[in-house]
Amino acid sequence: MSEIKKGGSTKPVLSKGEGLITGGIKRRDFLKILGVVGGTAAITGGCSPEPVEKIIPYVIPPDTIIPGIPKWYASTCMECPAGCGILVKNREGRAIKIEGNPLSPINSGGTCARGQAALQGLYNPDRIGGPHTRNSSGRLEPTAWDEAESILVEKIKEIRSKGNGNKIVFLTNNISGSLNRLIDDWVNALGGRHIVYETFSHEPLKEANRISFGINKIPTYHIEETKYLLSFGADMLETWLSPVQYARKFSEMHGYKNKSMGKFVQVEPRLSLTGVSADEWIAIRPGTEAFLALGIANAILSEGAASVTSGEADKLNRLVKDYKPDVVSLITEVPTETITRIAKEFVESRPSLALGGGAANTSSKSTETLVAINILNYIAGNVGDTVNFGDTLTLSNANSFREIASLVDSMSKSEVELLLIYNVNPSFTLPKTLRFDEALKKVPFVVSFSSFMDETTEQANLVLPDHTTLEKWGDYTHQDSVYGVIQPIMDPVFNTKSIGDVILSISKKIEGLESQFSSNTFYDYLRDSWRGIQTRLAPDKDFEAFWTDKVERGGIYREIAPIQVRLSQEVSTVSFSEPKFEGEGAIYFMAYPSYRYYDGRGANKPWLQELPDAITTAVWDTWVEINPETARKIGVREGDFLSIESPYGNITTQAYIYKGIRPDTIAVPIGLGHKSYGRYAQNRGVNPIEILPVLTDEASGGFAWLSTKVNVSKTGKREQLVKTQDSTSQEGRGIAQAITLKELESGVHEQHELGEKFDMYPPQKYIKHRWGMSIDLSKCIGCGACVTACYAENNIPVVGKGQVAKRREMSWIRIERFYHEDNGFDIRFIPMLCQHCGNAPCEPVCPVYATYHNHEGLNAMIYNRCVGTRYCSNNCTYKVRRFNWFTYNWPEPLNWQLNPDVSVRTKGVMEKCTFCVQRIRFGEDRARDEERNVRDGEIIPACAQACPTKVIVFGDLKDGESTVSHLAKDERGYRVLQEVNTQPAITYLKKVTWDKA
Amino acid sequence: MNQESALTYSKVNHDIIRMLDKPTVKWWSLFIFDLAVLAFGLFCFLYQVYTGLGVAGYRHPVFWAVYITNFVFWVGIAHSGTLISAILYLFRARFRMSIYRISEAMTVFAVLTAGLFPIIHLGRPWSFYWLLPYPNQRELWVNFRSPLLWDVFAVGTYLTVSSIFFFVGMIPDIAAIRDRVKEIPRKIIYTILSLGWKGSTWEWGHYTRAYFYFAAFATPLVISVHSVVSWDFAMSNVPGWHSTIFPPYFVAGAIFSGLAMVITLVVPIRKIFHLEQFITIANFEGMAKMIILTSLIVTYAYVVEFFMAWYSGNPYEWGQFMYRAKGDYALFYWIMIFCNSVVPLLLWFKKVRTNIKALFIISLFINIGMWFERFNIIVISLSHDFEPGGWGLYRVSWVELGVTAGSFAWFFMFFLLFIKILPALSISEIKEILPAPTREAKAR
Amino acid sequence: MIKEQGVFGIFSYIDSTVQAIKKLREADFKNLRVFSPFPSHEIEEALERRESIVRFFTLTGATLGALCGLTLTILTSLDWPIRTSAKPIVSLPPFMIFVFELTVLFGSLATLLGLLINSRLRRNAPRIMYDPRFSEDKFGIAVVCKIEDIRKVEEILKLSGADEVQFEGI
Amino acid sequence: MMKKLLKGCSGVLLLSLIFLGFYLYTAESSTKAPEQPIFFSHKIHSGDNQIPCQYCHSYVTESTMPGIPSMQKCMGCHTFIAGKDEEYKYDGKAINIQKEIQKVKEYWDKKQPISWIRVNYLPDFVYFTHKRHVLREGIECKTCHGEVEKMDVVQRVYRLQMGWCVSCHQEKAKDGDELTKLKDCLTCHK
Repeated sequence: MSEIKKGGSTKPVLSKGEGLITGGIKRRDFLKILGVVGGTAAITGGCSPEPVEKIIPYVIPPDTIIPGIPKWYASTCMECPAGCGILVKNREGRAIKIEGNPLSPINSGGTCARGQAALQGLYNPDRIGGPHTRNSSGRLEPTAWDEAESILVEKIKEIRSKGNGNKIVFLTNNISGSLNRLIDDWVNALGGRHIVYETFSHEPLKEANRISFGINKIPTYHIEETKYLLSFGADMLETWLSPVQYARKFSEMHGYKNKSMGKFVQVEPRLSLTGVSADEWIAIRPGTEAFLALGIANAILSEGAASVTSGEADKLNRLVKDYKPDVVSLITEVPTETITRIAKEFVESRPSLALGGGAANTSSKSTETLVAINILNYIAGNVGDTVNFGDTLTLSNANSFREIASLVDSMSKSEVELLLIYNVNPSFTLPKTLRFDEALKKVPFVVSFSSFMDETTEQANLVLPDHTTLEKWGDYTHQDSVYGVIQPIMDPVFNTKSIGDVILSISKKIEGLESQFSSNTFYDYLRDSWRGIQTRLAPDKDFEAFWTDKVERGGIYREIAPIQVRLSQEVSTVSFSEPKFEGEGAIYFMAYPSYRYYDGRGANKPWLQELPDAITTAVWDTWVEINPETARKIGVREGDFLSIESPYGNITTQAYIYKGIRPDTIAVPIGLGHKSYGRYAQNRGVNPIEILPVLTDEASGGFAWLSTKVNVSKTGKREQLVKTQDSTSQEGRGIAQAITLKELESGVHEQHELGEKFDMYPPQKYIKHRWGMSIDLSKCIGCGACVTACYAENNIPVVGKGQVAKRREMSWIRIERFYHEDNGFDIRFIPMLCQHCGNAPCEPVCPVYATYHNHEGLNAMIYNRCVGTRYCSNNCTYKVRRFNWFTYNWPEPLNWQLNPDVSVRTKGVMEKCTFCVQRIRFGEDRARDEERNVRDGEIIPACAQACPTKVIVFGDLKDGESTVSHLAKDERGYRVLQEVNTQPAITYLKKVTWDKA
Repeated sequence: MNQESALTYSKVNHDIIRMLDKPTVKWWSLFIFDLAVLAFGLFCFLYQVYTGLGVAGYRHPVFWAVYITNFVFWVGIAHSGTLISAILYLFRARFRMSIYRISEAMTVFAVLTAGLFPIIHLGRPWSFYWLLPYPNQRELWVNFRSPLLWDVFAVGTYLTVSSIFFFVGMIPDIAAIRDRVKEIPRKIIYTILSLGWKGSTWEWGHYTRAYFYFAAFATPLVISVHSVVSWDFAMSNVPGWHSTIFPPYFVAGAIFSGLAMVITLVVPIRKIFHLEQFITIANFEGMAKMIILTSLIVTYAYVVEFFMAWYSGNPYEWGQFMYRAKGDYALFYWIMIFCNSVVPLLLWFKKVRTNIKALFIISLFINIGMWFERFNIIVISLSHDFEPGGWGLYRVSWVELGVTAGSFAWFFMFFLLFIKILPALSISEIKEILPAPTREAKAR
Repeated sequence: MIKEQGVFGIFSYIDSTVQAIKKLREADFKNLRVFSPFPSHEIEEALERRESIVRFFTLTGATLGALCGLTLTILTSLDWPIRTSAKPIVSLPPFMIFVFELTVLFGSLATLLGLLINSRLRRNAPRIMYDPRFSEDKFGIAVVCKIEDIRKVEEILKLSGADEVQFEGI
Repeated sequence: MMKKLLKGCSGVLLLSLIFLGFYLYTAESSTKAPEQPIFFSHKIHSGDNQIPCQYCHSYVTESTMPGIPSMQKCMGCHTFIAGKDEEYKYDGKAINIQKEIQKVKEYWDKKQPISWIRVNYLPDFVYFTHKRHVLREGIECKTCHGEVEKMDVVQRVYRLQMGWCVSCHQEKAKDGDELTKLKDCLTCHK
């Protein structure tokens, strides 16, 4: 038990350099953090000899912290450009859990898996512990902050003395808000440039909008209001623009309520995770979306159903006249009747919405495609309705890939003397053919502000590690209507320094800048800039009040109404043609952004590595998706290593046979294949970007991701593809059930008998509550946020690839996916967790009462009583129990994240979902203190809280008024495998499908 | 037969006690090898305790595998012993006399072996005693509804009773040895063990009574024990486990495997110690016939399982059994069928069942087959139950194999010691079936 | 231990042993101890011994076991009632298993006790009135009698065909 | 007969030994007062000077943990109270109060915490909240910690073992339902 006790962080004293690159954490701060020994529980047998424990009191008690009482701080998530609002739980001075901020209009309470995993960025054992500089022998060695800063100061002075200020370049990701302003002003003051680089910056969207409406911006979309959603490869539930926001809005639009639901059609060559949620998947020929859009427009216009002025109509008619459905059908391989049908549905069910521009489907003709889609929206009258140009994205400010390319070019021409890099990792995210690394070598001095030793930072001359988002002050704006505040949740874990502070403090040492950058700390600077905001938005208010209010709420949230826009003249100049593909190969190569790693920045977080990909359920590695037909042709089985060859190199990875992809296409997820970036990321999987050509979308200069044709060949090597679910079929056992709209309307579907009446025993007696849950399958998009949230809340260990290969992952909740091929190919997801059965088979077989049924309907699991016969799991109908095959460890300081209210399990005991009993306990305690009953929806388990689409509802089944007890009687309700009569406390609501046309 | 007539009381004593002479080099080398294997098994177990159960091949959802298979296997072996000594005793089956001591010894040692596995397979073996209802400061008791606890009591009782039965049966014979051996240490040991047995009439009187009661207890106990073991599975709801035919099916299987094991053990002993006079072909034939019977019962059970799965129209059951016959583990399934249902059919031929070599080989087949029967029931059922999303395959690990080998070594260690220390055949009972010496006989 | 003395005959044939017993009993020598290498019904009949009382031990043990089984299971379950699935706290069907097992266990132990006590198996080695050959192939009769009867007894034993007759006393 | 008796007795003895063994095995170790870095006398503070427990253990009514007084809190008084410069008797040893208080000052000046030896210990898998017991149920501190105000160096009075907790829970229960709640494993185990 002893090692887990350490893992359990009863007293993780972290001395200088221990397990870290350097620095570690200032002891005093640490003790302040530690406060009172409490820490996470480690379970031992009934026979624990008492350890001699030390109690370490505060020196000066921080007024905010009461040991044992969690505090919540609002902040903004920076794991992707979406900038969701978050609340972070702080126990004894440590951030231990991230939850979505219900006030934020972006995610309104939900998060994605990446957001949950931000904690593992904060506590990542491979973080850079302090500033580093490159020594004479060319290796990075630790140094002190003032030294490091003075080095930079000297460098800048030197460059300016040569009058080469214009050769200073600050390369950052899309950091809007104050920091952005600071960096802009600062670099300009030095005479340099600030270049904003986002891996997925969606230039074609901007450009297309400029062409069609004269607005060079990315709008927001009101998916929630639409009745008909037509997406041309926009992966809005994964990485596109603002996934959590659109996931929520999508569930509002597509979720079944009062006998109706919206329809969602996804057009893409590969059925993406987003496409899985669609009612119809149109496997279009890669790169020909434009023509389909035009075909549909043509059909609509010829029907005269378009809501446009006659003038516009003629103009558009001229544009689309050549694209009669039958013609289009030939180009796109989409049946004519489908085209006409969609056209019909699209105009008839209003408001509708057409989306496009998913990175994976960005071809060299993307802008044209998006123009066509804009036209579609326009003639359906969606622009200014469900397309909101009033509220645009800051992502619009990002520089285009073409500009990045030219930067690299000027670097290689030695036109850059000082390159400051912040939050981007170009040597991983740029295609090899762009030769960024070579260019970087030509830059005399490179400064990286990264917190992690990534591929780019490794080549830097000076490393000034920034805090992670959870340790610093800042602000971020994703869309005009939201100003998010970033506030530090805890003292820095390592010897890092906020980039803002660094810039300000070095400005003091550079003549000419002191005056302009007078603020002492970035915090002051931030407040000043918010004074500006306040005078703009609430001039009458007193600033301090305003500021505290915003910090508490997590930011400013406004409503910005759509503005009316008309079609611009330029549209008529657009000419449509098929995109360019490089390489002679027979097969289209698709590199798609992973919803787990985004552009690869998530790869160093074990939770994300172990989160099974929803479609393949693969973990810890890359794979290539290939159609069974194609696989048969080249004789490939799952697990075979395939060599994928483009003109620019080849990659080798394992095959996954996937019916959801066109036979002429293969797809590889982006995100893995790091050469460095910490123990969890490096030398794992392959990076598909490496073999992409430097090909841009001609009009916008955005990177064309879908631009290669490759040759695929077997290498002969074969290994088990490590994934968490082997079977793809549910063998007609009705695990994940579905029902068609027609059936629901007609009511002709068998009503489900619920167990009790067939039981030989009297029904269970529940004293005050019976906790239960309902899970709406028509809303579940399989994003896995619940899984990661559960890991974070319940101290679930990460076991690594080798153990997952033995199916020993510890996840208490898993997303099962089942393939269906009855009519067309579709996939169903079902979150599977402990059902807390009223008649649980696991309970009576335990010889020592380690698991039993408690008076609130919980199927309790008492870890420290368990002797590990594992009989309960054998007898579990749903196979949701997990066994601790070993004692798992959390490398320092990952263990700081452990939740003190949940035991850390040790080897030899069973564990499983507890409905977050610790939350239930706190909820009940609070209610008891306030002498009232527990309110419905007051207690929310981690999974339900994290879910961006609000699939999971938790509550008291005994209270007839509670939402969950209503849902339990819902007409769509069913219990999984209820014929076994386990009487689960979880009601699943059938997925609702449109009747296939 | 005429051989048998040549037997006299003193020859019986002589021949049987002769077995206890100084062990040969062969015996020693065998014994040492055995201990070596045992040591390796022990190492594997300790390694597993230290690192965690993960070093065994288990994987979600197969949470029981080789260890429990061994448990059921050994408990099964343990059965024929008591069957032969108790049930056949009650039925006055004469062919038992010569072999029952060996099979009883086998019973006791097999139970000793079986008893280890429930502890070995625990996640936290160091707290195994939590399964016992003992008073503790936590005021916690055990869950008497759990089949595992039924096991604890059934197996515990079975061990105690069969050991008593074993020991009591030996008292008169030990006395006989006591009266024979000269060298001091052995003399003392046997003297103590014999409890001063004199063979006086009142001793015999109580002895026969008591022996009868032991038999009367052991008979239902034997049935109950393996029924309880079968309930470990039948009481759960796993498709392929949850079946009413399990108790008789398991009991039959147990006797089946037990008899096979007896033959496996007796044949070599008979050869080595030249006991042809005592252990006759007739004895073997008796066992062979019982093997045929039990084999047929087991085969019938296999068929019925399939039939019920099909006829009940229960998709999970049916899925399970199709998987057994056609799925990933099909090989093991067909090995089982071949060894348990096909091979024993040979015994219908008198030629075969009176041929010692043939019997020996067949018995080996049956041992293997019965081990796989348990493996199939446990592993295949678990890896393919209700929830397709949870299905997974099991692969055995070297640790499990090591521990299994160790368990066999453990069993044979006891057995080797037994044949050198205690009378392997029952002296007094063999005398019972010999014609008593009378003056008339002499006169004629 | 009471002082014993008596005559002690060794036979090699069972019928002659039986005959001797009959004769002795006719001659009203009731205190006989007969030894045999195996349980012999003839001898038992000749001695007209009554049924062994071991069975009462067995009965008591078994009953005690049954009671223990019942009380242990029920009382411990009630001591801290913990619900497992919907099963009643006192679920007798499974408890019956324990009743049975303990019945058998206690029964056998009691029987063992009965055997040890009744057949007085306690002495280390039989010293007097015993011959090692009894455990091999000889039968023996020890007659406890008064000095004056010794002759008569020897007579009977000899006539009924004892191989050896000797006087033994302590 | 002797031998038989002996046999029986030894058997009984063995069994009882095993049970005793189990009991001691599951029981906790000794309860003697540990050697603390500083001679802090609860007797002087809460006994002689009548300082209420919650003055120092201030979170006891609002949190699961009672809270160990911060150095600041110590200095709150001890900047003014230097303590008498006299020998204080504690099990044979003579302790100079002033010196001890001096030590505290030194810690404070170094801005270093005193690391006390833990006296009352609960295993980590136990969920115990002081708030619930003290604030809601109005249980006195001494019920579990003994009469601390009479001890110089605090030592454990009750072993705080499961059986002990359960027995109290049993007494406190008013009716069957409450008993079920109070004896529910999840009430105390996390």
